[in-house]
Amino acid sequence: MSLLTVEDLRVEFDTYGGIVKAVRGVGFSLEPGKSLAIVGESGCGKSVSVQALMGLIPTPPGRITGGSVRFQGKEILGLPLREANLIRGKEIGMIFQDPMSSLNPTMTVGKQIGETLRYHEGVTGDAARKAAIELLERVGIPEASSRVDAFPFQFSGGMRQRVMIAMAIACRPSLLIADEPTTALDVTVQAQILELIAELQRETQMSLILITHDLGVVARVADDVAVMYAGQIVETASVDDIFYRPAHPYTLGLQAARPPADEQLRRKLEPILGSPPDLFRPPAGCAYRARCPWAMRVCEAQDPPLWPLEPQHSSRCWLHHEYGSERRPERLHHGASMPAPGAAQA
Amino acid sequence: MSVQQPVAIHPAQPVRSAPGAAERTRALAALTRGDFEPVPRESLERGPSRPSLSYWQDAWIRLRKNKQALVSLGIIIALVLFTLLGPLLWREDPSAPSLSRISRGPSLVSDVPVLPELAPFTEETRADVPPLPQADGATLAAPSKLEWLEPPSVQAVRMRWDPVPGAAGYLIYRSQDPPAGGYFGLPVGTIEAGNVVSFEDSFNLEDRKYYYSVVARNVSESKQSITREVVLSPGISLGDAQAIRPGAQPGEMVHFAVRPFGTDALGRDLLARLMAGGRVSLFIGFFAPLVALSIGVLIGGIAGFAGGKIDQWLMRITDFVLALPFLLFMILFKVMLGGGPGQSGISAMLVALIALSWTGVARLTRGQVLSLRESEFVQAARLLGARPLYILLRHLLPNTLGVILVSFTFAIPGAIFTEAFLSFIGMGVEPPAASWGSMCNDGIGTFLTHPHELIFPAVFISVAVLAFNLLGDGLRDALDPKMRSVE
Amino acid sequence: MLRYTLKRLGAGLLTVYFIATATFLAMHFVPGDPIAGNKAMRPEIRQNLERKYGLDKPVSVQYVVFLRNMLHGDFGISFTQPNRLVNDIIKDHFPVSALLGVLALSVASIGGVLFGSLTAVVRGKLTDRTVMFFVILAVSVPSFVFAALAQQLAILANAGAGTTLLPVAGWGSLRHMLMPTLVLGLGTMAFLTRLMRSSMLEIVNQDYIRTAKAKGLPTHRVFFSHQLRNAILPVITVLGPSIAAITTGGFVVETVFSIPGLGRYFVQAVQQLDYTVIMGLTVFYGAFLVFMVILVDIIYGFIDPRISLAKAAS
Amino acid sequence: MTPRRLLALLALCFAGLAPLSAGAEPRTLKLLISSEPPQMNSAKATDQISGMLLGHLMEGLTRYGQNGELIAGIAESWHIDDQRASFQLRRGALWSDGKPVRAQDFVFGWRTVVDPKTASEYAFILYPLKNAEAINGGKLPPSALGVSAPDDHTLEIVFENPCGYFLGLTAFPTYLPLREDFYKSERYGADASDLLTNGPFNLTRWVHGASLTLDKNPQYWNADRIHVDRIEIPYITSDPNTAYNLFLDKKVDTLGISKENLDRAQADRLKMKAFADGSVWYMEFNFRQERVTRNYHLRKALQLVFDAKEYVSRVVGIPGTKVGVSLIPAWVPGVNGRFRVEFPLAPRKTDFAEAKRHLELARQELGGTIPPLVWLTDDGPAAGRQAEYFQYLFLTRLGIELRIDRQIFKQRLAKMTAGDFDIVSAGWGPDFADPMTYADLFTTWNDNNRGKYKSEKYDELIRKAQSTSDAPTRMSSMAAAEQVLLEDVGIVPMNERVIIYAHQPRVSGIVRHVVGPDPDYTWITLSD
Repeated sequence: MSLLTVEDLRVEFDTYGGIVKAVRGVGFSLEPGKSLAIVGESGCGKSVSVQALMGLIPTPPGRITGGSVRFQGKEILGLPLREANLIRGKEIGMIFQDPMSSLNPTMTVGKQIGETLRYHEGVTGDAARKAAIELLERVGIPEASSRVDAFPFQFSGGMRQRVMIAMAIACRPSLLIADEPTTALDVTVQAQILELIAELQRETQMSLILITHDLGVVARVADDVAVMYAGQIVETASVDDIFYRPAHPYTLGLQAARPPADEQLRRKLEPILGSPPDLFRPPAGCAYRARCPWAMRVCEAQDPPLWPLEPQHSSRCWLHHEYGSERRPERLHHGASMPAPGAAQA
Repeated sequence: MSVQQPVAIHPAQPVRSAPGAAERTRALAALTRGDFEPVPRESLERGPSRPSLSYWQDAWIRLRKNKQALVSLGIIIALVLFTLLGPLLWREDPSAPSLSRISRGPSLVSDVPVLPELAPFTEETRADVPPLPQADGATLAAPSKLEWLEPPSVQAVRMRWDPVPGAAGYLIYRSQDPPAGGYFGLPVGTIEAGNVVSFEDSFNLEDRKYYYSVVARNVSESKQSITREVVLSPGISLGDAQAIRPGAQPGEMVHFAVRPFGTDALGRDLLARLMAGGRVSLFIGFFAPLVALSIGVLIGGIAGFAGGKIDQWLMRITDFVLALPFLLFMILFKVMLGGGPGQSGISAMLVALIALSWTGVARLTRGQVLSLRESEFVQAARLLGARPLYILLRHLLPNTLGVILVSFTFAIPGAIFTEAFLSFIGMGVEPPAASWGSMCNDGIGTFLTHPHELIFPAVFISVAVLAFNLLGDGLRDALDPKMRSVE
Repeated sequence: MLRYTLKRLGAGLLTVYFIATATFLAMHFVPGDPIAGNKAMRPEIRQNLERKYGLDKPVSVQYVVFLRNMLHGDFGISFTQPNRLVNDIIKDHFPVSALLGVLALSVASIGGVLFGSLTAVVRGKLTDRTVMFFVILAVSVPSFVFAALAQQLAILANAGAGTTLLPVAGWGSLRHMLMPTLVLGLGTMAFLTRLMRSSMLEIVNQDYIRTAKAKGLPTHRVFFSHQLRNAILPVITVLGPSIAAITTGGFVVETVFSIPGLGRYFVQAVQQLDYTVIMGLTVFYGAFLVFMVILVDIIYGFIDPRISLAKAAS
Repeated sequence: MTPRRLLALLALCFAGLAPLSAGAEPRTLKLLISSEPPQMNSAKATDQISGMLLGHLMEGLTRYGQNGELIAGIAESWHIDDQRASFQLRRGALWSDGKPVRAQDFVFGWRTVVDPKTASEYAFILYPLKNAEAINGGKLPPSALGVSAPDDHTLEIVFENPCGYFLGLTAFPTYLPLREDFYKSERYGADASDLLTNGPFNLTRWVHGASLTLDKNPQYWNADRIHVDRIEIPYITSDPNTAYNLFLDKKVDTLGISKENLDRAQADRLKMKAFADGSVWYMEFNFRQERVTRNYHLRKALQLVFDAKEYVSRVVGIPGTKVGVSLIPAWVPGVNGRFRVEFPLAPRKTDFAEAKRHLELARQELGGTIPPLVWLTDDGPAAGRQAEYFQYLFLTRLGIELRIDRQIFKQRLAKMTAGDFDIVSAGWGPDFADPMTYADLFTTWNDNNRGKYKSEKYDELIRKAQSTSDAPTRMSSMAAAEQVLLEDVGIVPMNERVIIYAHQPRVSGIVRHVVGPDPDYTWITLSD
């Protein structure tokens, strides 16, 4: 039974400019011990989805208008606060993007870690402090016993992210959600943080959801990947499929826009032209059509379904329809295509 | 990670990821080969993209959408128009007393007859009665007869009574309700001699019913008294009438204009005074805090941002100004800057207010800047070679906007009342002009009996402060990007 | 921390010195004759009085004399109450003003923080609007009116209860302090409420609040130790100047409630140009304010570590 | 906190309050004073509140009786003529420490007043005594004063020149006795313990700025006429509303009612009384060289447009206020009746045509235009209202612009002394029951003549009045001087002040004095 199942999640925001449909029917699931990367440009709704899942969307102005999230079989979307707090921080740990502002500037690091233990496991006083020191050592912070009483502003960006991780794993959660944990860090520290997360996963069989816009990070950590665009999942696959057998023009575009790891492939990086659609009035058809070189008339008219090309690989694109397959470029992965109406009846 | 397997491998059954699976399949079935023709590239380019807005344009758009802020902006403009254009529409002289209508509540139009000029009044002294006392006061009888010398009017009530044997003098009282149990009302007259037996009362007479009582006395008051009631009909003295309409003659009618807000202690029209007073109060109420706060924010910002020696010196200067005796230095400023009597003391007042009232916000800004000084975006800006002042103005201060705006909106009533307080020592508005604050202070004494003299100016000040507060809130939300997602 | 406090006390003394000098010069510059009485005075008598108060000497000499006396802690005799030492005036009346000021300030700050946080949490709802309405009223209507209304209330209460529940005026028991404290603290409470609300609204969007919620901490924990603790900083910074506002505001409350505080002496001294009392009270008030500002900064340091460590370093 | 629980809490905290102290047994009169007495040293006291308190704590040679007549105090009998006076002191009079009051105490007291070192502002009130002015000027030692005590109970006085009203002076606070062994110049009168009293009450407690308590003095020689055990002054406030509320709450027994509270007083049906306090209020002009108000026609024009009756009945706002007729008010005693009755003055009528004529004459004499006039006044609310009334009157009737210069107390005094004004609204209260307390105000040698009014005829008439004690000549020359001043429009009389007050029904017998300690509570009886 999967650890987490998200179905048709929809989130909207009321703003001066009107209603923003930030998440338009996102669905995925996660097995225990596995790690899923959710990739996409900033503003595609990836952070909003996980925050909605954790009940962190401020209402107002945010509103969860649909979908369900089942964690260990229990529906947790829209849980009353008291019950949600039994899971948040205990069963699901979360770390955020900007270490600089994600820690309370006026409270010592030790206390901020200790309070998770105190409220979830009743560990208080010295025991909490000792536990905090162990956690700090566990996440690789030197002289933890003296640094435990220091304040966040006395730590570097990388160190603070380690403190965040220590806080998140304090109660040995079964799921860790990392919302762009390394974006604000420089490359060397980025690698150390990812290594630390991977190590922790191996030790505790903790599953991971990693939100990022950096494909390099995806390659290093993820088992499976979900590519998001304009509030929807446009392709889900294993990490190899995404890199070597992309099945959606947007994923293709992402690969093309990324410098290749090995030096030989000398080719010009092709940026994806245009910009993501305005989510005030999401387009009727496929959201990517404005930037998709193989756009067809149907793409403007109708939103393609997320079609399972193979059991582990789906894509949301009309090119996989029987009629559209002639136009499908070679580089795009072929799988079972959507049948034309005639064939369907047979 | 496995995508959820469809329940039955039915090719036409797509993953239930779009709303309404049934009608999805219908739409899918309806597709024809033609739908799959490629669409030319250029038409794809026109995808809707949001226009890029400058910081101020964006802020203005957001402010425009904030209903509350718009309403308060409207109120402020209305108040300014009320004080500037008001006098053109409401043609009453704010400093013209009308002594026959003192401290009247809001009153409608009325026509009042002009009363004839009265002959001067001479007390009637009875020769056949000794002026000095013979008997003890307590046993004195009440005067036997109390009559009016001529028909009483709001100009004067003249009365005479029969002398009381043995009295050394008489006390004349006037009450608005029937005297009883030793209460006779206002002591309007004291006669020092037993043989003077007539009296004229002209103290603040209004068109209403009065009960006059006369009590004989020598060392102590007599227990007996005689009382007579009278109802005075509306009227206006010739002098007052000619002040309103120069050619007025006795017997003619004089037109009392409507007084929507009533009159003050000298009978002047409150509405006109509110219009005139508003100019001073709004001007001082807005500009003094504005300038004072800008200085305070700058000093606080520099102190917070620079830190070290500069911070210590600036903060000690702030403490220095804070602890100065306010009233003494206000007088000092008046003497140094204020013109002679008659010249408007507004400029001296403005300078004085500004010089002494920036300290609060200076400390506030310093606190905020100090906590933001270490943040990333400041260090980044510094790395990019931005000059310290630019960092302070462009990066740090906009982030401390919330508390600054609150301080500003709260300095407004403070400035309005300080102006009123200082007009007592000759600073601020020059008589006969008034400001909202000084009208409030005048109205405080009688706010239980004539509440209108306090309520109207206080309401105007409250509305102004409320409007500035709501506008301040709106501005803070509009100007503060972080708040973008909140409202 | 101790080194910092000593440095600040030193700077404070310097500030008080400058306050005294500035007031001394201002006092002598302002026209008006400190000795003149309602009825004119014969020249001989005027000379006697001037000799008695040392006013016959040039201002600079008077200044030196004043400084020397001040260092010995002697502020001389009051002009208007010629048989009372200024030190006695301070000794008798400062405790009253200080107590009233501190009470009013604590009521104002506690009320301000409570109402401020409340209105921030229920932002936009009815409670927020009603509190906003009362806040505006509190600052737009002069405190004289509130004092008079409070007294009316007391009279009704006393009449109703038959005995004196709330004394209309006077000073002494705790019940005497109830109304003056509320009236005096009202304006500052209104300001602190708005300040706190604005600061709370800014903090509510900070990332560390989201982290706290993500950690599944109970609402009261998130509210008090994360949101409130950071939002209270601007309120504390403004406590220093508010003390000044409350002590100067004391004049109105002391007059209306017949309280033997320093506020009245201060205003009367300026009106009477009573040099020694002006100097004595100004120096004393100045020292009191400077000390309170230092106290506030130290408290601020405890709450916001970034400041205290920066201070210790400087 | 649901509203219901909130109300329960409030009710609880009110119910829990024990009522304040039960009524004290001694018959107590509760009073309120508007400001702390600055001075309890009778040699230096100048203000009205100290005067009132000293009137209850001390007793001079004489004091004022129930209807203003002078009655025996420490002196039992006395004889006064043009050159000298002698007082026989009563045997039983004692100080509060039990020692007898001796004639030497009066000698020491008076010498202290004129001693330049004491620098008493009221030293001039002793100038009728021989050498007093010279001593005060430092030319003679205090021992040269024309007063001596041949024995413990006889006081001999030698006059500088005849003084018709000297007996009235002996009831004035500055003439009170001081005991040499107790008097320490600096601290005397600073606190309850530093004061020695010989009057109906003793000062038992004085909490500065807060309260005073006077208890009945058993050693007072006339103690049996005092029917109240204690006078308590628990409140010191200048706010009329507070005084009113305390009176309504039965916390004080007497109340001065301000103009603003008159309507409330009628609504609450308070038993109100009027008291003409003897002070006269007038416009005083500046006669210095550079001032336009030197011009007679200008002053005459201003006087002719001013309708005192309208001003008194509509602007002053206190019922019973008398129209100002002259410098010397109605209450002042004349030869044997009232001065005003014996020397009547025709009331002034307003005459706008005549005023315009004078205005024209003034304009010609002043070279074509009349500059704006500066009206100096104090910072009270009444002063502001009054000034704005005149501003509008002069503007509409004469086209003269009036600039109002509002100043706080000391700045106003400084401007008056320096002559920095055109017109000042001023007033004068009496020190003794004789026209001279007003009449000598506008002589050239009187420092209180702030406008520097100068008229030889006026000076000569006053000097004549001062040089004799024969009543008819004194009174007629002072009346003539008054006529000169009014003809010359040296001042424009406005009103004679009346104070409205009320007292609780349980109190009776409060006596008001125009001169001497006012109000006088020594004759009261309490009925509850």
